[in-house]
Order: sequence, then C-alpha cells, then structure tokens
Amino acid sequence: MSHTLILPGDKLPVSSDSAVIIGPGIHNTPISKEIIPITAGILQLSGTQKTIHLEYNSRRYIPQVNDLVVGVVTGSFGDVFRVSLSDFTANVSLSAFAFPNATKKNRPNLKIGNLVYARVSAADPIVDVEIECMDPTTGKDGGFGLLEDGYVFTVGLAFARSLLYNADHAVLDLLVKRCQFEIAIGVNGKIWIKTDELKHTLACAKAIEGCQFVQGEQFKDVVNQCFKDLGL
Amino acid sequence: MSEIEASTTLLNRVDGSAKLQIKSTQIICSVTGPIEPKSRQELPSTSSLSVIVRPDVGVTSTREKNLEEKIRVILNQAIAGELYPRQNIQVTLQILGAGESKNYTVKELTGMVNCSYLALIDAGVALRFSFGAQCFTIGHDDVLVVDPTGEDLKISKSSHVVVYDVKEGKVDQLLYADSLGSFTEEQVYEVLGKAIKEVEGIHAKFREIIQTKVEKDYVWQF
Amino acid sequence: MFKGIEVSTNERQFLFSALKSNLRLNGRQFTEPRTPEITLGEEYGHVEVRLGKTVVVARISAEITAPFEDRPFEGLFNVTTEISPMASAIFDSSRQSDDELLISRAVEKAVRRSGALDLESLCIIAGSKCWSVRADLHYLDYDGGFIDASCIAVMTGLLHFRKNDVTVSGEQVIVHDVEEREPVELSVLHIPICVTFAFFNPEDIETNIKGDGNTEINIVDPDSQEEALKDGVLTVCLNKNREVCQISKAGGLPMDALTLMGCSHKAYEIAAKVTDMIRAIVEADYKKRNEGIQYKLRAENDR
Amino acid sequence: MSEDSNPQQSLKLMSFPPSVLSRISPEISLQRHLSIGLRPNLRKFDEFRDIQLNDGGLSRYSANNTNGQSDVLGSSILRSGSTMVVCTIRGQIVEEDILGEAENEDADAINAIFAKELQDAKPKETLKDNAVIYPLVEVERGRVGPPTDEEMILSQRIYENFLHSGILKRSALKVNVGLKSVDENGEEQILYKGENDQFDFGPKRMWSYTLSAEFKVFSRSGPLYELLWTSLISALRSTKLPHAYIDENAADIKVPIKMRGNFGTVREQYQITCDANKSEPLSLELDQISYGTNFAVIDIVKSLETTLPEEEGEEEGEAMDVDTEQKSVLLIDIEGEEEEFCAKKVIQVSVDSKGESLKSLTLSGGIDRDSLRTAIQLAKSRSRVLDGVVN
Repeated sequence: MSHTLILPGDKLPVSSDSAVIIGPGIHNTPISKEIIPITAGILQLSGTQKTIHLEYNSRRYIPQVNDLVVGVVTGSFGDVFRVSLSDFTANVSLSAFAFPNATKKNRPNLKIGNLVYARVSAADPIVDVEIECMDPTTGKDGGFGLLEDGYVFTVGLAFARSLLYNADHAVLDLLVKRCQFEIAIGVNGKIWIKTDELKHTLACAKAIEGCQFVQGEQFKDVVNQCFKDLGL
Repeated sequence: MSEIEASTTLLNRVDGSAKLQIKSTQIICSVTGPIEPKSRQELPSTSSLSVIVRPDVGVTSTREKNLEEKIRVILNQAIAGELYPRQNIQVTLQILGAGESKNYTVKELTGMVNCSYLALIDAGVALRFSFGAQCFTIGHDDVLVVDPTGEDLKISKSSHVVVYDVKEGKVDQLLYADSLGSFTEEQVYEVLGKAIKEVEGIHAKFREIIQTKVEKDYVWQF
Repeated sequence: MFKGIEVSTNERQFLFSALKSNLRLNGRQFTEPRTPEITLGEEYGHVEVRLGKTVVVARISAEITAPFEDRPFEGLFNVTTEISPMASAIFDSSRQSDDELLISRAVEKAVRRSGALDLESLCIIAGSKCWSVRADLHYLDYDGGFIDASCIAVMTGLLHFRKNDVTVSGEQVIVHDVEEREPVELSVLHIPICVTFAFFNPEDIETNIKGDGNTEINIVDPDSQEEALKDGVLTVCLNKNREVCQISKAGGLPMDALTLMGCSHKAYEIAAKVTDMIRAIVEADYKKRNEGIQYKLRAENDR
Repeated sequence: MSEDSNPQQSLKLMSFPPSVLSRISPEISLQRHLSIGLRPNLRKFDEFRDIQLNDGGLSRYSANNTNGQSDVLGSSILRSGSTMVVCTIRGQIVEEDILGEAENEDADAINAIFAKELQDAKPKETLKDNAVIYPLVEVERGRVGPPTDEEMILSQRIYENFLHSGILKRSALKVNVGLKSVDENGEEQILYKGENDQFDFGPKRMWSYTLSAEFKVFSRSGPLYELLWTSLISALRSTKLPHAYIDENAADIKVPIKMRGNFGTVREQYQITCDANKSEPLSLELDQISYGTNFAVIDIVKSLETTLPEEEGEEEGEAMDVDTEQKSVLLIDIEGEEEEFCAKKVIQVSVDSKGESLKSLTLSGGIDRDSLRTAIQLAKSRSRVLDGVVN
C-alpha cells in the first residue's frame, strides 16, 4: 500500500478521458465534470487504475448502500421504525417488512432503545435512508436483526471498517484467546459486543477502544492491561 | 513566514477540531456535520453552514456577527455543499487569545480561516480545494509587514487579510480579501501579490500537520 | 435526557448491572473523583481545567466602570457561562437548554453569590468608579462535571488574576500600566469547590420508596455517560472551612438525610484536596513570574 | 419504484412570466438578461442608480425644521432607485475618563530606570485620536423583532469603517463647557471659554459628545452598505453640536452617605444643560471622507442558452461540455433579487472624495485582476461624483 497523502485541490493520477470508478473522498463535480479529491486521505488506486478512492478517518457517518450498521430504535410510525445511526443526524427508516418472514400479522417486536444490526438498502441524499434486517438475496436473517443484552460503544470509522473487513484482525484474534464473544461491527462506528460475563464484555470493549490509538505491536499490551484492570 | 503551531483531533464530542496559534493569536475550532438542520436552516439542494464565533473576553456582539459572516462567505466557497443537501454543517470558533485590540479583527480572522480549514479536514467535510489566509499591515512609512503583531496593527495605516484557494500546492484564485485603513491601489496589488507566496507556505505547513493527523488516525495499521 | 443523543436500552442495562457488581464503566471507584489538571496561561487570569476529557477555560478580565447606584461601595462581578456547540452539539447555540440553565445557575451561585470575591475591595471612588470583574467561561469539551470544573476554573482564575494598580488623586483615577507598577491581586475571601454526585436506582422505578431494601447507588464525579443515564444528581459546594455554600438537588430520586450528610463529608475531603492543589499551582506560577522579573532587572543593572 | 414509469416521459415543458422566473430560478433569469446585454433592472452594466439627497428637515438645526424641540442634531434622506434611507444623528454628553497616560511622579522615576527602553519612543497609535459613532440600522420588513443578522452586520461595518476612516477626531467632540451664573442685576448669563478671557471655570472633569446614527431603510432592493455610508456622511455634514453649560448653583456638591457600616462621600453628578440657542457645526476631516461602490462579477454561461432547462444539462453531460467557454461581466451598483442572489463574486470598494486613496476594499469569490482594476477605476470616478452630490 502506498502512502500518498492527498489534500483537496491536489491533482489525482487519473486521466479524465478514461473511465474510472470513484470511491469515497473523490467527487465528480456537477458542472465542470472534473474528478477531484474532496478530503485529506491516503490515495488508494487499484492496480489497473480502474478504481480510485481516498482512505480517511472521520467520525461522522454518511450512509452508503450495502453498509452494515448498528442502530438504535427511536420510534415507530405505522409500518416503519425510525432508527438512529449516529447522533444529531436524521433518523433512517426500517420497514417492519424488511425482516425475514415478516407479514402484516407477524410484525417484528422492536421497542424504543433496542439495538439492531442492519444493512443500508437505499441511501439517496434527497430522500430518507432505508435499512433492512435481512439478506436480500436469501430472504433469511443473515445475522441481522435485534441485538439483545451486551454493550455498545463507538470507535473511529476507519478503525470500524478495518475490524469489519479483516476477518483475522489482530485485535479480535487477541480477544478470542481471552474469552468467547459475539460481536456486531457497524461501519457507522458503533460496535456491539456480548460475552457470558459482564467483566469480559467490559474488558473487550475497553480493549477495542484502546487499540485504535496504538500501533499494532502494542495491541497485546492494551488487551492484557484492560483484562488486568478488571482483575481478570 | 509566520510561525504557525497547530494540532487537530483534540475534542471528543465533535466530528472535527483544530487548535491553532500564530504569535499571540490562539483559536480553537470545532466542526460538527453534516447533521440534521433546524427547519429554518434547511436548503433544498445544498448544505447550510452555521458559523459561531465566540470572543475570548466579554459578551458576543456585532463584532463577532460580522466575523461570522466573513467566515461563512469564505467557507461556503470551499465546502462542496451539493453532496449534503438538506444537511447542516456547524462550525464553532472559540477565540482563546485575540492577539490584537478590539478595534481590529485581522489577526483573528486570519487565524480562524486557517483553523477552520484544519478542522473541516479533520471532520472529513468535502472541500472543493484547500485554502489559506494571511494578514498584512502597511505602516505610515509605507512598509509592508507580513503577519503583523498587535503592536504593528496599532501603528499601521492600513490592514489587510487575504484568502487564496490552493490547488496542487499553488495558489489558484482569490477567495476573499479585506482591506481597511488608508491605502493606494498599488498597495492592494502588492499585498495580493505578496500573499501568494505566503499562502503557499502556509499550505505546505498544513500538509505536514495533516500528514501527522493521518498517521495518528491510522496508527493501528503500522 | 440530552436532545439528539440516543442511548440504547442495552447500554443502560449494562451500566446498571455493572454498578450492581460494584463496577464503574470508566474503571473508577464509586467514591473516586477525577483529578483536575489545571494549566495557567501566559496572561493573568487565563486558566484551563481538564477533568478527564472535560475541558473548561476561564478568562478573568477587569475594567473600570460606575457602580450600581444602590451599592456605591461595591464593585461588579459577573460570570458568563454560555455553552457553545463546541462542547457537544447537544448544546444549542440559539436556545439555552434546561441542562445548560442548571449549570449556569449552579456556577453563578457557587462563585458569585457565595461571596467568594470581596466586592467592596473593588471600589475605587465610592459611587462613581469601581472595578468590574468578569469571568468568561468557555466550554470546549464535554465529559460530565461542567459545574465542578467551572468552579475550579473561576476560582483559580480569580486567585491568579492581577488587576492594574490605580492611584486616586482627587477626582482623577490614574491606571498604572503593568510595566510601570506591579499589578495587584484580587481579594478572594474563600474558595468554594463543587462536587457532584450521581444517583442510580438499579431496581424498578416502583421500588422508589425506600426502606431497608435501599439498593440505591451513588457515585462521585459522573462522566457524560453516567450523567446521561443517572436517576438523580446532587451538587454540594463547600470550602475548606467546612462551610457549605450551596446544595443543589434538582428533582430526580428522593434521597434520605443520612446520604446527604455522607455525600457532604465526602465532598469536603475532595474540596480540601482541590483547594490545596489550586493554591499550590497559583503560588508556583507567581514564583516563576517573579523570578523572571528579578532576572530581567539584574540583566539591566549589569550593563 | 422506477420500474413503473419512465420519469422522462412525464416531463412537461413549462413556461413562466419573467417576474416568476426571477424568483424560481434567478440564475437563469439573470443569464437570459445578460445575454442580450441588459440587466434585469434595465440598467447598463456600468450604469449607477441616481442618488438624491436632502436633509429631510428632521434636525433641530435644519432650515425647514418643523419641530423645534427635536433632539436630532443632523439628518439626511437618501433616495436611490426605489430604496430610501433616513439617517438621523443624535448626541449624548458623557464624562470622559481620565485614565492612565496622565503624568505622575512615578512615571518619572520609572523613566529614569528604563530610560533606554523609552528612548525608542513608541510610534503613535493610528486610531487613538479617531472618534467612533454608534450606528443602529433598521431595515423595514413589515414586522418587528430582534435585529436581523444583516442589520447587525451593517451596523458593525459602519462602526468599523468609521473608526478607521478618521473622518471624525475625538477632539471635535469635546464639549466646551460653559458656566451659567447670575450676575448682580439678577440676569442669567452663560460664559464659555474663548468668549471671555477672564473666564476661569473648570472642574477638572471633561465631557464629550457621543454620537449615534440611526438608519431606517425602506424598500430594500440590494446591498445597503454603500447607501447607508453615503447617507451617514451627508447627515454628519449637516450635524451641529449644541453648546452646553453647567448651572453654577448645582456644581460640585459632596453628599456624605452611610451604608452598611461604611462612610464616604458620593459626589453629585454635574448637571449639564444644552444651550438652546448656541451651536457649532461638527468639524469633520473633509479629506478623509470616502464613498463606497459595489460591483458584481457575473460569469456568463453561454451554454445555458442552448441547454435549458438546467436538469436536461445534467442528464446529457455531453451538451454541457460543448460550449462552456466563460466570459464574465462587471455589474455596477448591485440591485434587485437576481443580481444579489447570483453575485457570488463581489467587489466593495471605498475611495476618498478626491478619488485617490482607498479606504476599504472587500473582495469575495475569486476576483480576477482585470475586474478589480476596472472596478477601482470606476469607484474612483464614482466617489468624485458622489462628493458633488453630497455637497
């Protein structure tokens, strides 16, 4: 991975004639049709230069289709639940029918304050964002749905992405060695974790939170310290 | 070149923050957004921008309102608002040290523009380009002073703030300029010309600061 | 309680079960406050107080004005506590929320109405000239304990602040520049310190009426998470002379008198420690400044 | 959802009368006008609005004043296009603080110690002698309420520019306090310094006027700053300051008081009365007077003509790219909704009355050097013209 830092206004190594797929941090301006970087991040080019995006950390989550998210139910209107994905942003919609086997009679029983793990199914900035709690290809739950008990906490978005998309992330590997846990990682920065014991849950949460501020080789120390602090 | 000291990601409850010190002027800036706007702020096709300026000493007055408007004009040009329709971006600027008397606003304005650039970057708010600001005074002896002190301002004949946008490390367009006092047309061109190098220098400094920030953000990768 | 922030039931229940097993999520003991980090600025009366992640800055300033007509012998002292969205977007800039109002009132009562600053010493010419001292509080980051941190910041600021020396000759008031005459300190009569407690009732709301089975939990110096989930709050403001200046308990869980006494005793220990800390820091800074001056004078003489 | 119908088919072409279009899509309306060499207000690109000025007869000193008891010291009424600005100047007498700076013995002692440092005498502060004025702007909008952001910003800009302009010196606001006394014959007499050499009355206190300027704007139709400034200059030029005196009988009274165990004396405030007859014109630094002009730089989008409406342009990106060669025009004296809304590039410049030295300059939105040069030239000649109108 190359470490080219790009700032807004910098030139991108793409030619405007060839087709290119742009990702986060890159914008195609509406009038002049230029491809420009719109934030500061590390340049990510695919080998063939067909895709380009910037890797950058932020705290404000902006929904994109197919994102996996953890949200809090804040209310329900008719057949739609309102769900908060991050503080101060508009709530998103979760249809009561966007659950496996849901019918008019068989409504999912969600209460205000419940946590759900869901997938973003529509994310047009002009209209309400929609999420759903099932795998659209199979109609099964696919791991989505209500998250019971456990603890939820927040990390930086870049760290959440790396936890979610690296199945063998060093932090999770270290935690597995200490205890068994269930985890749901949302790219909106919210992470839900549940173990059999309260202290384990807390230790895991603190460890994950702590690891985003240290180098990879220190993960082990952070995890050990978090367990030690709780007398584990 | 002015001695800028700055750091980012200091505050925990906002999406982006930066603190900046140029001489005795010290500013801290926070950015929250895009968030849900109040209904009166909502714009159908672009983001709305609310700027709050708070003085270090004393109550908020029309002086701060005027500064808010100037900053809003500058930041609105830079933020790619079309990406966040019906959303609000909240920029709060707290002056911790003014570095100039209440009769002037040049050092504060310069510091606030530079500080808000870093905070917007930290928050990941989409910007069309980078930008930077520098201030100048011209004394009664017609000598141009770059990045004046509060004392320089007091004895100056005119004061100037210049904001340029920066593309590919080079100054591209004049975003904003504000001059007050008594000065000639030639002096305006002199200031505008001199500011090009200054802003490019400031931008290079910002690149270093942002490099540090990105390294810190991704520390767990190394 | 805070607008815009949604707390999940999971988080609430987890916190409650942790408290039941004698555990705070931030790793502190129930009676363990955060130690304030106090930094003094270059200018007199510029103080930054950090309480965990909470950051509060106080700026003290003074100017000469006319006193109130009905109080010709007294100077003026004002505290501004406007919380900007910088601390958190829960603090709306255009409208003061109830939480913000409670914080403002508590700080006002603690430092102004408790008579911490000797107003009569601010009088220059009775009825026509006096000092007006203002404390501007800037809330930069929020993680609970705004009242406690504000109080420490203002009191440290008042102790640290020096106002210009003045000479009264007849009807004229001559203000001496700092370069010309050593500025003078304010007359601070006592140092009120606020300590906040949060109460939790981990049982059902219905078991609110207490008897022997009182399972209520109280903790010192709640952080933002604990503040958001608390069932009741108590702020005790007292000084090192064991004088209680203010007790503020706005709604929430009812509490019995013994708990109140217990909290006050705990608060005293904390206040005494913080007071010593403030004094030490201000003194150290004063010493450092004086050394600087002496060094400067000596350098002048050598030439 | 989109499978049901093709949205393209249901699009119908709509047409609007110009007055409606200007509100729905000011950009298109403006571009259409500019493309035929006209502005929406039918002025030429470099044509100013006429300005008419008079003193409105509101001041107590104006020739056709109908209200002798008015507390207004100076006034002006400005008409420009459909906009009307009423500016009134009021005054107040306040006691001046004598603080610092005053000579004293300590200073001498310290001077001796730090003689070297003081040798490089501090250069004079530019703003030290400049007086301020307290503006209050009110733009009539058919309802009452707290001041809008625009009103506050205008007030602040006038305040700042006035302070930095040096049009009014603090010395011009000093009150020459007279003394009212009763002579042997029982006749009242008011003595002023300068009128009588023997006159030697003087409390050590000093008084001066503070002036406030109140602006009322009717039917706003564009940026206001320049109009307000011109009306202020005109009102100040008509302003007269009344003489003021102290009644001999009321002067210097000490009142002992006791309060809460404290003893002391409270000095009675002097009763200052304004002379109903005598006044002096406010002395202004005429060569510092300046006038402002605003300009908008509007980019002409040629392709707009061919690819209307906008949305189509978005759909067929090709069409937009064909002809986007942009040319910009400089519009003088922004007026009307379309111009104000579309003016993202604005030049505001104040030039002194001789058309030489610049007093303030604000550029926003990517101004090119050529437009700036032209704008400054035009502003200079405009300033000379306005000076003629004000005089």
